[in-house]
Amino acid sequence: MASLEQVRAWIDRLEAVYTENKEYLTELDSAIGDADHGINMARGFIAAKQALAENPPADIGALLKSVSMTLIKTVGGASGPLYGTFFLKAAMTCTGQTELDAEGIEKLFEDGINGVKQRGKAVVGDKTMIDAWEPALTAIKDTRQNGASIAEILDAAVAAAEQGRDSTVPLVARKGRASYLGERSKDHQDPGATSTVLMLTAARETLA
Amino acid sequence: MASLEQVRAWIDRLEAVYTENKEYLTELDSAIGDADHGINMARGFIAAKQALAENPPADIGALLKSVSMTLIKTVGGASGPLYGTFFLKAAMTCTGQTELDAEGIEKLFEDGINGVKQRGKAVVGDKTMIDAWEPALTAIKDTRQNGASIAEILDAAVAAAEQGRDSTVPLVARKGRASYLGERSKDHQDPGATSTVLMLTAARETLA
Amino acid sequence: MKKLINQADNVVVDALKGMEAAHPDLLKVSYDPKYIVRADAPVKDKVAVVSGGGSGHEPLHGGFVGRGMLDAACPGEVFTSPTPDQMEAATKAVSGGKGVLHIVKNYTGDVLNFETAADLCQAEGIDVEAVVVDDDVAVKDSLYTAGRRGVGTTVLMEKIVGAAAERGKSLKEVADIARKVNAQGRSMGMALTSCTVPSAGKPTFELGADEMEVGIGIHGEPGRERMKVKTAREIVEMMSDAVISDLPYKSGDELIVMVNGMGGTPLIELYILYNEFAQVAKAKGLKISRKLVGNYITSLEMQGFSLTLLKADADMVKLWDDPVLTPGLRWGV
Amino acid sequence: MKKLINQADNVVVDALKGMEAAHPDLLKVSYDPKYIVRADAPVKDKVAVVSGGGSGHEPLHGGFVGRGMLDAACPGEVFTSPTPDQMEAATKAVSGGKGVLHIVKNYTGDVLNFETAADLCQAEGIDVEAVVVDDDVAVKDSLYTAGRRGVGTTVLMEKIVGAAAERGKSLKEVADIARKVNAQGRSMGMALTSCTVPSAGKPTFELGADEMEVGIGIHGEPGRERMKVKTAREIVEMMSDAVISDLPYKSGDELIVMVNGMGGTPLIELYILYNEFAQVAKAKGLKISRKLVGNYITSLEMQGFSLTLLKADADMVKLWDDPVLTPGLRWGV
Ligand SMILES: Nc1ncnc2c1ncn2[C@@H]1O[C@H](COP(=O)(O)OP(=O)(O)O)[C@@H](O)[C@H]1O
Ligand SMILES: Nc1ncnc2c1ncn2[C@@H]1O[C@H](COP(=O)(O)OP(=O)(O)O)[C@@H](O)[C@H]1O
Ligand SMILES: [Mg+2]
Ligand SMILES: [Mg+2]
Ligand SMILES: [Mg+2]
Ligand SMILES: [Mg+2]
Repeated sequence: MASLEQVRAWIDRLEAVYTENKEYLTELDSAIGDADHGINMARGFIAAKQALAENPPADIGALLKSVSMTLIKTVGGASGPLYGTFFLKAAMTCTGQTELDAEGIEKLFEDGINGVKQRGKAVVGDKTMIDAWEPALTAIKDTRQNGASIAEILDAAVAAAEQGRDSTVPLVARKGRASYLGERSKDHQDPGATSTVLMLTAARETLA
Repeated sequence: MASLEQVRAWIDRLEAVYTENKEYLTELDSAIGDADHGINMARGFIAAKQALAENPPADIGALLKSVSMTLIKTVGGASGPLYGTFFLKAAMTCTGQTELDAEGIEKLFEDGINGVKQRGKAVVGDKTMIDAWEPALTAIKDTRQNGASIAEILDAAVAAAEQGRDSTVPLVARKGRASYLGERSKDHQDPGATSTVLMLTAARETLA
Repeated sequence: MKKLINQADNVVVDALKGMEAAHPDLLKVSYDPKYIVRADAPVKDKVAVVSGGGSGHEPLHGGFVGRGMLDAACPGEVFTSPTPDQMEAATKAVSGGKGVLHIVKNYTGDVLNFETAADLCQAEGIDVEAVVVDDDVAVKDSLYTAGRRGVGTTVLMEKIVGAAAERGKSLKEVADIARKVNAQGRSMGMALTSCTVPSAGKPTFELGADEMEVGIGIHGEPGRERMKVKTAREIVEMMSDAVISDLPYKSGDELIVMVNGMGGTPLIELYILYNEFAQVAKAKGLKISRKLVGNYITSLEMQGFSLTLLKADADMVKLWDDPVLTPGLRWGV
Repeated sequence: MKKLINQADNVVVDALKGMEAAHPDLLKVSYDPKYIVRADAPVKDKVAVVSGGGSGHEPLHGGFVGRGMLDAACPGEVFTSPTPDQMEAATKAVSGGKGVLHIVKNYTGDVLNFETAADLCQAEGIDVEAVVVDDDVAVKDSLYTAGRRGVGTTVLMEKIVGAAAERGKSLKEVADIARKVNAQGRSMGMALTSCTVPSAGKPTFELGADEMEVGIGIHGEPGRERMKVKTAREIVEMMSDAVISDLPYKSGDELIVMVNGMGGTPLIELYILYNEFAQVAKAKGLKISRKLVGNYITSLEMQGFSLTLLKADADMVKLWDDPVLTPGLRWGV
């Protein structure tokens, strides 16, 4: 079971992870975007962590909702509404809950990821964070059906997302700012897919 | 005696000299001015030579007047009016003449140089072209009084001007653009004093 | 990185304070959330026009707030779309009861954030329409991608649409004019040097001492092609060809033209470029009715320029000539 | 050297052609000799105001030709004073029978060339008065040197004096106002980077990656001091101190203020700087009546800015507010 404290630890961990990877993600975004993805993510999760510290929510739904609202208000850019939607949809499946079992974890990611897909209208192969989210979702559902533990589920999600992230390198972008580059977007790793892997890795480290 | 043709050769020679020294003079002006002295002088004498070719004047006065007018119209900056005045005043002493003896040469430079002094109001030690002109004038008058030839007179003028030019190096500028630098104008050779030496050297090579 | 700033993370707020201090007669600034509204907002019974986007493009958008142009602008962080709470608050602050138009440059972030804001406003009973600007011919247009970027036409649209709103037109009419401006406007940009995002601390891209990037975006996004520097004439001819052939603009068309500096380009160069474009236009039979030559939609300190053409009928030119009173554009008052 | 030009030797002519093409309603251009006059010149029974100087400072001076400001401007080569034949021809072209005022920035070349031009004009019966601007506090003032450079106050003078002439004042009155503006105006500039004179092909000076030059001239002349880069706040405080203590400006004084970009400085930075100055002014009890924030007297693509203060009485402010219709400054029309 993942407790409210663990979910809170996930967000706190993300603040550290994105602060550490701020330059790296920005570097990736310089090549095919506008050099702000790391700055955006770090700003957003610093604020999200702080908001939780100031008003500690009593259940996981409220916590994820707080994260969502903070991200929407502070990140901006494309990633703000997309990650904001992830946490908003995830929050809605967890309303009132203080712990999540494997099924709860599955639902959280399923609704969150579907929210991102609907919001951004990207599909696998467009060279976006969806290239990491979609295989992660498949892995989560497959392992959960086979009765896996939260740790096993998230291990599988991270592995699948990493593959998906790596698969973005040779692609020509069709969504987001990198799509303006056409052929020149090839041979670069998508910053959003990279930040998604970091999000899942942190989940693995805190929720299981 | 210096003939009309020799005076014309002087101007033609100056066109070559300033074109050759365009970068050198501009370099000197970069250090304590605005990086245009060589460009200004070359532009002026290319135009002066061309004007003489298009309308060959019949006497030395007319020739020097043409040079003066062309310099005033094409050089700009501080050096345009100053060298323009030199040739204007020099022209007035040579009106209608087709050759100049030693006394004529003395008058040419005396009136020309006095014109520059009145126009620019600089004195020796201000770190300007006057630091070359003034000792040259003294040398011209001294040698002429002792009955020297044109060649001897101009040899003395060049030698005195060179000393004067070198004397500008340690000075703090008090006139012209270099004066804005105050103490920072020290340890640089004045571009205008340098172009004055070149003018006298060309005179020595053509008028004697 | 050398910049005339205090702290990289404070540039937007510090600049907003400067705008507030400099133009109290024209505009008011809110800091939490961040937005700028015209001094007399809300104007009753007038469609309000709101825009916004990342900072670093000044005078766009904040410099175009004022009578006859924008009612409000929402500044994001440098090169980062603003957030829905800013847009929602700005929309409410200027809503005069006749509806609000959102002018959105076509970047995924801007579009998504403005969408959320529109939803929030509509939920509170404010009639909001959004028009997306996508005029950059450097980017291939396609249904399967994010489409074209919104660049220079935004400036012309804000002026023309602001005038239409000032004349009392309805939200539908104002939005229709905006869509027409977008349909008839095309742009392309180029750069000699990169910009440096303050928080990133180093240039977004590197160009060789003899290279230029053609088709650059206003956020330093790479362009169509990197090539050796050419003369102003060659560059203008190349860029004019791309822009003119896209709509295409045809002999006899009347144009509003903008030769826009990217922030670090001296005005003497912009006039040299305008001269070259005027000659191209003449050769092609294009008539330049109105023009702007200067810095209007910039990319921090980038050296370079963009060319924007707008095919303008008599009505558009009339709206163009209407009075405007903003920090960045002013005439007729 | 990367520039958006055709040939280094043609930048002035090419830019003049661009101005002529862009502003046929406001001005006319002569190429031999080179000068720009307002479209309706000569204006009968009005004192004509003529200025000029090296090119590379755009919009100064050509961009300030038009109703309510300059009658004519004479552009020299880049950073090189124009020549007397230009000034003479321009003066004749705008002389409306009530005398002509020459506004001269205090550089030996400008002063000498304008002197010759004035002599030539006076010989032909045109009443000419010259006013020299020498407002740069970075340079020590002394009877024994060339004195102070003329910089930012020139812009404010051209506006105010142009309005006075437009109001029909006599040559003596107009010249007196010009001298008063000069007496009450002070400026200082700084640079983060050098400019590059097109014909020279390389930067006039080199600054380290963490250095700035304080007290820079508008031709890239070295300044008072080279030092490590500081924050906008520290720089503005340092420069304000130098400028304010010079006149000195005192608590209660009303000011017209210009925060001027050197050509390569983005507007977002100029607003950050203006914010800092507004705070300094408040602390010192100085009242800012009017202000300009933007690029008005530049130094090609140099990054940096200058600060100009003018102590302005009510009459000056009235002249400031009078209509002006030029490419570079426009209001009231
Ligand atoms: N339509 C979309 N759907 C999903 N992800 C997207 C979409 N558009 C962009 N992204 C993701 O957003 C990332 C960029 O985020 P960020 O740099 O923060 O925003 P911006 O592009 O506005 O500067 C991209 O790397 C990509 O993964
Ligand atoms: N008042 C003056 N009297 C004599 N010579 C002067 C005076 N002012 C400047 N000069 C000379 O002019 C030279 C600079 O000429 P130039 O660079 O062509 O003009 P500018 O300084 O206007 O750019 C200086 O090196 C100096 O010798
Ligand atoms: Mg980005
Ligand atoms: Mg010089
Ligand atoms: Mg961004
Ligand atoms: Mg000069």
